[in-house]
Amino acid sequence: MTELWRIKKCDLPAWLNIWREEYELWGARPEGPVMRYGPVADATELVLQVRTRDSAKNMFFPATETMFSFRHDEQGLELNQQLPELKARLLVGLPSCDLQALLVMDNVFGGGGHADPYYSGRRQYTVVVGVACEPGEFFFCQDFGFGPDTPTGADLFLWDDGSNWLAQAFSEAGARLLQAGDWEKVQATVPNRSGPGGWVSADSVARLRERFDDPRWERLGERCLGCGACAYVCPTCHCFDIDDMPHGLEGGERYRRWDTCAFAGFTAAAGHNPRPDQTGRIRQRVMHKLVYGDFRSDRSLCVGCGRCVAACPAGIDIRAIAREAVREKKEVKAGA
Amino acid sequence: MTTIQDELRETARTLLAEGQVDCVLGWAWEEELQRAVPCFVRAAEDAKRLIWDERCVVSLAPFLLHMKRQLSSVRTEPSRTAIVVKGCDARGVVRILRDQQLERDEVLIIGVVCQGVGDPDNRPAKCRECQYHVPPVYDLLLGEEPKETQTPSSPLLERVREIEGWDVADRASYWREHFSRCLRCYACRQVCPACNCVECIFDSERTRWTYKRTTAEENMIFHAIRAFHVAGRCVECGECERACPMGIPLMEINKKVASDIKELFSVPDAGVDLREEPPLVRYETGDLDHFV
Amino acid sequence: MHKDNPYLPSLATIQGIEDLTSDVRLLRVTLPAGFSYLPGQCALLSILGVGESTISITSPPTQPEYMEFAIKRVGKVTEAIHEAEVGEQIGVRGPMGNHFPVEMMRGKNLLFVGGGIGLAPLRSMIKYAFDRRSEFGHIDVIYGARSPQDICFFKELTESWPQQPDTAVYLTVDRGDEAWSGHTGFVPAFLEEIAPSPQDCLAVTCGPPIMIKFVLQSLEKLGFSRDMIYTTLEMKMKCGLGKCGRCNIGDKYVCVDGPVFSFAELGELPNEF
Amino acid sequence: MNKSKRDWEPRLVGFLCNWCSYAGADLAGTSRMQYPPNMRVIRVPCSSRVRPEFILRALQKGADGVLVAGCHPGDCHYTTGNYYTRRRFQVIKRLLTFLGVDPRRVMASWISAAEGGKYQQVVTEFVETIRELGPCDFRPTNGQIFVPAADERTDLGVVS
Repeated sequence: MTELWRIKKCDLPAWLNIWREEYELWGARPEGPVMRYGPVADATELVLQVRTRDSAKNMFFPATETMFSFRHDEQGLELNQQLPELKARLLVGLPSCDLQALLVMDNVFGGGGHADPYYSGRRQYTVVVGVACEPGEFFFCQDFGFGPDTPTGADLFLWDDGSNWLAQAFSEAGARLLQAGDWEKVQATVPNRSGPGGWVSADSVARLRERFDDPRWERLGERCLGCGACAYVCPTCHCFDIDDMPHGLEGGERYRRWDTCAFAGFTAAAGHNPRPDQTGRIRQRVMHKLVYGDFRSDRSLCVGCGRCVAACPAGIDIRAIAREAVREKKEVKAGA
Repeated sequence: MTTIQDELRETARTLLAEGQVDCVLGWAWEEELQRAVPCFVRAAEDAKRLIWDERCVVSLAPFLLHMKRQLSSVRTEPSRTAIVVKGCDARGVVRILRDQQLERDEVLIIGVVCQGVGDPDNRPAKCRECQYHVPPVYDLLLGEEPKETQTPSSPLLERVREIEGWDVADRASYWREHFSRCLRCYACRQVCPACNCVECIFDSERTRWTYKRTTAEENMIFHAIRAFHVAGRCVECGECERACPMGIPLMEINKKVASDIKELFSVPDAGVDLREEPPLVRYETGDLDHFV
Repeated sequence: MHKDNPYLPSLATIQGIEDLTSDVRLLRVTLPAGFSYLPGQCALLSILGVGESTISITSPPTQPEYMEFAIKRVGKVTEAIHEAEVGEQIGVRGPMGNHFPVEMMRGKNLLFVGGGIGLAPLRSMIKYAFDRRSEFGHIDVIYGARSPQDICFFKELTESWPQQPDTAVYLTVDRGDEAWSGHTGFVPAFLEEIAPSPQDCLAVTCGPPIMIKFVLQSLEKLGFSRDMIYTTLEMKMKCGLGKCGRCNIGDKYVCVDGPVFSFAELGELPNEF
Repeated sequence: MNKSKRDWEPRLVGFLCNWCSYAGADLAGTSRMQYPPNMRVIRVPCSSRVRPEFILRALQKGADGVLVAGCHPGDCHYTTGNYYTRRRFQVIKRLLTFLGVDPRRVMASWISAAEGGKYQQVVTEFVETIRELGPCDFRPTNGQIFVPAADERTDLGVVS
């Protein structure tokens, strides 16, 4: 039994709105025909327990951001950092997979001895409220050791209890949020449903690693058209490119933008491309997600949210690739 | 009764068994995905995996080009691939052949007569205005040619006319809103049979007037340029819109351009004739001139 | 490296420019404050408005005044670097990655096998060893270029380096001309001809990927063990911090775990470099 | 950025074909014809050299209007270049209009080397049209993107 706060579902928006003075409210809401995370003016606009089309990474690691501007003049070259505005933000409604993904991204951008000031600047002032999700199609979170009720990574987590939310704070910032409401404290068991899974296992990961030269990669390579839909909806894909945009002859900006190993030019350097075909590129993505992981934390770079499965125009299913790896190698016609 | 699917499996089996083709590109049903996905059949006994019914939404034309390009990176001897096409997909294959990305004898086109794909109660826009239930180009045709059907109305074209009727500022904000979602994943480009450039201008390191930034303006430039680059060549298969993870109504733009071109230059639909000359790579001395 | 923002380049002023070949240019720049490095490390050079490119440092760290880069004109950034003039400022980030196993090399004989522009990272180590000559054993430098005109650091290779004590320099070109009286042939074959002793010797090689591949085979044939052969990988990098993902091969990031790898380490990696 | 209309001056870009329209502009100058100085001229080998990217980039970089000018049909130095321009321009103009760019901001004209007067007239009228329309708002609005001050917005890309 744990001490939890019971919040009536109908009271939630009013309570979140109390914090609007202090925080910019973020959460899932419709953007045109799709659900995405973004800022809302009023908590009633938030949609909870919904699968967004892409992840919340855009909030900390925007698809494009200026890193610094530069200017040449008689005195020489002048660089001006364009650090993000430090705004307190309250991000409401992350499901467990997106929370796990946030922990991965914290390691990627914060770790390795060099903190990324752009990511960290935004992340540092964000308070995250997680919400237990209703697992839908393509989810496979259980394969990564958590389920729809796992609160890890949240400052505050809400479990669904019919007409109420059961809340528990996991940080000071989360506890502070709760104080604004006159909530009832209850002794209750924290729900712990297990999520969908059964695709990725230690065994399949090991087999994938062994089978780097398996001809089945070629079968995938001919199907993967080389777009970035999977990577761009992925909550942990963090590859980026850096480029300059001149403004006139005297100045300009250096910006970064998302990039992905699925693109043909990702590793192409003058005259040499270590991954010259799509076979190598789709393999790199699958391997990086499922096998290599993040070297800073040994965390898996896949959290089983299933967004890439839903987004792939070619119907490539990373779950099936993992499952297929443990099947016995099928005889494939040589060279075909 | 033999269905088109039975015929298709038998045809594929024979083609492979007799060595007429190296591969049959068709659809297979992926149970866990609940989706029909591209399937490359290389052995006669695997022909039974092929399906044909209204779940076969995906156009296989871009996969044909992609697969051939992949193959050419590892081997040089010519190969012949059979591809299963609906009417709309056949136009994509024509596009690729007409743009000289593949040789005609590298491809064997198995046309299937199609009455529309997807949810019967909610067909994609392209099906609702389809005039090509029978593929305009094929080597083998499976299914009965339907009796004379009337020209359907085009909800997409009606939508284009509606947008044209708006204020310029309303149109600007409508598209700004849509383009601001674009992540530049290039799914639209990769699934497009007309976007068959070996190197896209947006991937070129050297072009300093295209950028991959995702601001609404840069995205607008990207989509405008893409629409223009496929102008007169777009086969209106709708794959770009289907592939877009952000739900941008790209076909509204393509339809606009296609209908303008028809009106301005009185040309037939793109991708219905292997000898077509795309309208923007030719001219007539008597073309309209009043705009200058 | 900028204290709070590792993406922000330091500024360095170009002090000198020398054309090494028709498409390779040596750039001498001021050493930004706090920039200290070891042989084999690289830096990200920026021409602001054009972009950034990873270039290995070719000067030895024993040179406290300046840093040198040998830059081959291959893409838009290197082209812009070639257009830069003395007195101009360029952006420098780094040093990035690991370095040659200097500690391990001390007291040993050294064999350097370079091809084309691949001599650049080796030169940093070679000159470092010359500056601390007593700490290292015999030094062999085997270098090949496509043609006599493509030999980088021709003067050093033919004049100053052979003057160093206990040092031998061997040159070869793929294709000679009338004036060329030296050896003609590919580097791996030349290496096997010279057959340096693997005894107490550490080999370092750098050059085009295809050359490295065959040099590794030749060295093994000569009896070098895999952990005594080092090479430095050229892989496209952007951030240099192990974040942008571009240089990931297997479990490694070339910009953090490399660019220097032993042949033994390379054997553990998928063949994608 | 939002200067009042009073102290705002239209900024136009003209892509002029080297053989006719550029010479026409030259003639207007050497004949001392008066016309507003608001047009920045970029010389192109042929009007068909003007990719739609150029028009869009010019608008994005701060141009309030774009003119594409070439030889009269039949007079192209390369025989047929302007016939292609004519087809393409109609399509691109309609497309841009559909995407929310005011059609009056993008225009094409045939100006021969002898038509200094026509150049004067076209530029004068175009400037007036744009003056009435006001500044083009097809510019970065994303707060995080660096926007140069109005007086620096002169880089319109180099065409070769």
